[in-house]
Amino acid sequence: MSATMCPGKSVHIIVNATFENELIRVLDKVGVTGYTQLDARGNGYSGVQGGYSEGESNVMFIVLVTTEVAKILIESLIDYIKRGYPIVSYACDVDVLITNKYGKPTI
Amino acid sequence: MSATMCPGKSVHIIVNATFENELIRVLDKVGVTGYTQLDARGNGYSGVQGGYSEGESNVMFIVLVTTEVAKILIESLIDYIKRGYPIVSYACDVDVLITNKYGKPTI
Amino acid sequence: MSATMCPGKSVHIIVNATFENELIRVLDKVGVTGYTQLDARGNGYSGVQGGYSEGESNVMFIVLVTTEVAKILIESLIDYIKRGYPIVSYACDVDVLITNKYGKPTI
Amino acid sequence: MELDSLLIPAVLFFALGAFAKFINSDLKFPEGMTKGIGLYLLMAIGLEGGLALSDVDFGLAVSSIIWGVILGLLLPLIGYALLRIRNKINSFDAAAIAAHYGSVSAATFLTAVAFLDVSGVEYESYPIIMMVIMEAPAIIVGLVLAALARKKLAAASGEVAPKTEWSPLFKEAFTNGSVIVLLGALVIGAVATPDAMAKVTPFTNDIFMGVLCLFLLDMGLEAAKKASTLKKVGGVLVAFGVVMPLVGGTIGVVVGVSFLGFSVGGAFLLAILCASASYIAVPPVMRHGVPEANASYYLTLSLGVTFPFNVVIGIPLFYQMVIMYSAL
Amino acid sequence: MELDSLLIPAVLFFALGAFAKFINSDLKFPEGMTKGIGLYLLMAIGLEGGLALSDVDFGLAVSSIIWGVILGLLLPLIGYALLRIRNKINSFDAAAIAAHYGSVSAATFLTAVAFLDVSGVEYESYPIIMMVIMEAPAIIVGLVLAALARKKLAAASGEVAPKTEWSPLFKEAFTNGSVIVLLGALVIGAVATPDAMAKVTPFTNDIFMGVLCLFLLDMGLEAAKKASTLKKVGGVLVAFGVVMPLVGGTIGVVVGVSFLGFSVGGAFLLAILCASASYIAVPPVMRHGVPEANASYYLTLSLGVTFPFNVVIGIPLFYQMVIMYSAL
Amino acid sequence: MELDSLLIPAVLFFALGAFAKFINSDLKFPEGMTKGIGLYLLMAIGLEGGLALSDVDFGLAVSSIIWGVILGLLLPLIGYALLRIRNKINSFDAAAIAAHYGSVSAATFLTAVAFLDVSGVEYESYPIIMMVIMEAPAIIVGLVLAALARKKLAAASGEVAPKTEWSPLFKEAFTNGSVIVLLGALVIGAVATPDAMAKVTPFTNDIFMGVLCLFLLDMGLEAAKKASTLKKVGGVLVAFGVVMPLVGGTIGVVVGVSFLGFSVGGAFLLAILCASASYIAVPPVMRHGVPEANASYYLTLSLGVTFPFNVVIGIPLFYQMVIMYSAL
Ligand SMILES: Nc1ncnc2c1ncn2[C@@H]1O[C@H](COP(=O)(O)O)[C@@H](O)[C@H]1O
Ligand SMILES: Nc1ncnc2c1ncn2[C@@H]1O[C@H](COP(=O)(O)O)[C@@H](O)[C@H]1O
Ligand SMILES: Nc1ncnc2c1ncn2[C@@H]1O[C@H](COP(=O)(O)O)[C@@H](O)[C@H]1O
Ligand code: NA
Ligand code: NA
Ligand code: NA
Repeated sequence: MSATMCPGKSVHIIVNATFENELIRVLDKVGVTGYTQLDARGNGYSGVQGGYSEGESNVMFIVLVTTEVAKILIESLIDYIKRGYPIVSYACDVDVLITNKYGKPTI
Repeated sequence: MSATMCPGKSVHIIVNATFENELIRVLDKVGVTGYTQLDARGNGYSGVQGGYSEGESNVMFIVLVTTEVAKILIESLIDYIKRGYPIVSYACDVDVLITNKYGKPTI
Repeated sequence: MSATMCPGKSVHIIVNATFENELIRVLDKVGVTGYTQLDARGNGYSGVQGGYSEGESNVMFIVLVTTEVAKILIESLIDYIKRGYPIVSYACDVDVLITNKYGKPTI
Repeated sequence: MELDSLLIPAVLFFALGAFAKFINSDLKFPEGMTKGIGLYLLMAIGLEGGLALSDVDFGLAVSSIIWGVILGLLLPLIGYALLRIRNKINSFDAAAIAAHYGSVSAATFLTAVAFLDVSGVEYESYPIIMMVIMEAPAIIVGLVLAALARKKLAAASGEVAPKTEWSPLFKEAFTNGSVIVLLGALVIGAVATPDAMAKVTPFTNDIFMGVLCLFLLDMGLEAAKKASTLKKVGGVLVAFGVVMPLVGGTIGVVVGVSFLGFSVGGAFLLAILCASASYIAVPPVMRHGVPEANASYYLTLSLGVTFPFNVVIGIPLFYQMVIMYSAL
Repeated sequence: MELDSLLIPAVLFFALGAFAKFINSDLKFPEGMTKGIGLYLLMAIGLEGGLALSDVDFGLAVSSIIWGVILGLLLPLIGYALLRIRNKINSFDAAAIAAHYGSVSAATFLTAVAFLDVSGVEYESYPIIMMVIMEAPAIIVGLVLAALARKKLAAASGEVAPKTEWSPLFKEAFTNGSVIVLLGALVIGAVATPDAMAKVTPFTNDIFMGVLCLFLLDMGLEAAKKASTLKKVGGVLVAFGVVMPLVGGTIGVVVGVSFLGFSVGGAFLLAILCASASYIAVPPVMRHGVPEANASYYLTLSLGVTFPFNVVIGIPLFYQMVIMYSAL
Repeated sequence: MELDSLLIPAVLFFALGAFAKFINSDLKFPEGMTKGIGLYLLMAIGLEGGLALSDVDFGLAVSSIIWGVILGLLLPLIGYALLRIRNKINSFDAAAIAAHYGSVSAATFLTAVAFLDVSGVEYESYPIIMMVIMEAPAIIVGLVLAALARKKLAAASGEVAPKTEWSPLFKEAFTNGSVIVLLGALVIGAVATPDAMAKVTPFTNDIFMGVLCLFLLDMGLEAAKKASTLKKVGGVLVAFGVVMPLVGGTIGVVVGVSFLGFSVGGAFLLAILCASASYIAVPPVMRHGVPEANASYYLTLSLGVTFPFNVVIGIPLFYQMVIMYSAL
């Protein structure tokens, strides 16, 4: 799009709410500039997550990153899954508005 | 992306919260492997859904599916709309992380 | 996809919850046909938005628009940022289901 | 008396909420809070009613239930007829709206109870039973009217009308959450031992009126929000939102005093039930059962017009009406 | 007595919730409401216990704490052994489930307290202290059992077992929110001046029973929802969900009466603690500590089987058991 | 006395919350719960104040209002001056922070009320009126200071300063939700009949102190969370968060005792108002009105530094100060 838009990836990560803090630590390690969190419910191989208690709720993280950082982030997620943790994740090509009031890179 | 990512679709479905269970039945019939639900508000031709009561709240479903299943799912949604129900839906190309702790297909 | 799907953009706008009404006014001015709102938390240059009070919560707007309207919308957002307000935004190519019970354009 | 009735805290908090919205205050209740308070109120009023059931006259209770069904069937038919006069409102909208007015609003009822409590007027517990009963028949009438409209429309266009799946819709009429909590609490209040109930009373009775105030504060906010969209709804419907409670309330007064022989308090509460329109239980059922209708119409009407009308005008009005009619 | 015990409002509201789910009602609590009520209940019971601590016998309090630790270690081992009989349940699931049954359910405990209150039976405050104590040891046993299983598995496949990071897991066992609120309120109840506590009592004591009813209404909904997924869990586990509370409760009766010399009320409460299974505090810890286990198993069992079993059958049963055993 | 004051349950629960965060407990309140409780507290304190208004001296009420305006204008100016010393803090941040300290914190005020209640000290209702009044002037001073800064900045860079749209900002200063609920409840408490108010008292008065404890538990959690990010804020600001309440509180003592002639209780409450900093009402207004300022600064300061400082040190300190100053 216009010059103020910059191509990147939005990486979406769905995880049980009990792992919220742990996932934030994973994101921090990768060094993303920010993330957005949405409280979610859902269904999958672990059964219905109906939102009754924290153990039965999901959180969906949306992380805007450059294509390079996306790769690193996804490697970290695969590591995380291999340690036995269940997450569902997908990535999408997006155009990120890089104009911001801080004059720092949004992604 | 890397070999553990597999191209698919994320189908987003926005529906009034009173139809939540009905939509889940639609998804079950199509046979999706899972879905994620987000509580939402919104505005459209049916007016403002401000979240005050269930009748004025929306739910947004995100369903990760293969391109084939996406087609079937969208046909079901069109059927559903034709029966008089208002939903808003859109689909997006995504790369899904297929590594998971269950060793079963994520999409 | 099929003939009932029409290419468009989903524009995502993340903003502090205290600006919710203001952003709705921005959207109204641009003349979008609708929008979806999700309550969100997050982290970025303004620090952690943990959801404790309205001043520390985010709202994520998802707006389905045609490519032309997307451009106008993003110009408005840039204006808005220039007036000093912090928002994060990104756009994504999507296929929108245009069949709806109102027989009016979804985007 | 009239002015005094507006000075009870519950009504004042309703006014405060409306005022806050009017001056565009950012006052907002956290999501779910009003729903939670609503559950509490239903539970409390149910238990209270159940406790009172022990002193109830069985014959009169049965008559009340029968009259509850009759009113629940009659009122939506009247409403539908009023709405269809001169064909201004389409059949689906009329059916859906009529169902709301045949049903009842617990919040209006509780405000009326608060009014009686503060005025020191006694009342029977039969109206609480009738409140439970009147929900379902009105919903069913609405669904049937919509099905007829669907048939007619299909006939007109030479098509076969889509078959309505009745059973899930009827099920909804009888199993919606409000009815279950109210009826369940009524039964529990009736069967639990008095000793056990005494332990529950501080929660369900003592703090009740204060909680109601908080509830009505948010109702004021929401009603004013809805009222601000009145012009989308149009003059005919707004007029209906005022006329229908007058019609319903008057019928309630007559039935309460003449047919059921209630005291002033009891007949007044019945009038309020007839005058009020549902805004919690019926909307979801109509969304499912009459998707052709415009949901913003019935929500705006019942919450934005009829609820404030009843709280501010209906309550003192019907109270006077019962007193005058009883004296005839 | 037995039937009467089911007629206390708290239990009736639990039944109402289950019934609502059973008939597929749309009754639903707003998100967060039950969690909020749960915090209130923990705070209230903690303060109550703290107040009672002033009259406590120091020696007996220490014995109670020691016995709390012993039971917290012993019960999950028994549970694990039962589950691993004939190798039907894998070690990880068994370890995670066992931890839940060694721990306690505050909701079950409070229903038992309501039962005693309504029946007018006195009880000591030691069981409240034991409730705080019993959480941690059971969690630790569960984590250790899972670590052993991991080692064995690795040995079998010739790999090196992944190292468990113990310290964050142990920390979770001691710092989970429920324990902090309960223990904190206990301490506050003990150290605050009686005058100050008197100001708090209307909130923590008077309205307590009513709030508990509202809480159990939602518990009924959730338990029934869980129970509806029982077939996924399988017969062996369902049987465990009934047998384990019987075993635990019986041990609790014996320890309460013979080893700690509690009154009928106190021994009964201890039996309930031993019979009950955690469904709030332990699940998140097991999610982290034993990710190999299937989370839906332990949630379904503790909330869908054992909680209703204890409320409906366990409470009257263990009460009778204590009376009979005391009379021996 | 001093130590005792920390042993009131409300303060102990605050400490418990801070402790829970300190040991990294997973204790968390459901979203919206604290906001809901906050609405209740404002409503309750407003009604209480309104009830007391009947015994109020009209002249003194007017003086209190005038002094409320004066303090609301004066304190943020002092705050701004302190912050701008040696130019360490930029003008926008200074303006936004100053507005918070000119305004008040209802939670601090209520903790102080709890302190008086438990100590059995009487107090007038004028400070409640002043609490309502002091919000708006401070906000306006903050906005004006920011506009001046904007002008200066534009002049320096040779540009034309962007025009501030005052009217929506001023509107926000007067219509924010907290003020509406507090003021509205005050009026309702004053106009409602005593009989009607008596029905509301169990909710607004009896359970008040217990609810406050629950509220402060979450405040403790949040304050500790904020305090954990102190280093981002820097030493100068942290120092301000301690010095400013000392300055404000001292001014409050003098005004309360000498200029308004309040009793010990009343002067103490005024001191607390002056010492406290808003963390609910002002932040959103400053977000809109001074977007140039860093929002995390003012939230961290008022909730993470000044609130705990006032609860732990300010309350006993200002109480002693009032006693000593009155005795002069
Ligand atoms: N196909 C899918 N589409 C969207 N979300 C999914 C899908 N599968 C799983 N999820 C989400 O990921 C969570 C965990 O998945 P699972 O580990 O398979 O239970 C679920 O609760 C859903 O919220
Ligand atoms: N253009 C749009 N962009 C994003 N969401 C939309 C749009 N139009 C409608 N929606 C969502 O779909 C819901 C139902 O739309 P409608 O049936 O048009 O009222 C709305 O409440 C919004 O949440
Ligand atoms: N890289 C990112 N990815 C996703 N969301 C972000 C990102 N950066 C910022 N955000 C969101 O935008 C909000 C405001 O960002 P900021 O103004 O940088 O604090 C944050 O609270 C996040 O919810
Ligand atoms: Na009616
Ligand atoms: Na146990
Ligand atoms: Na101040």
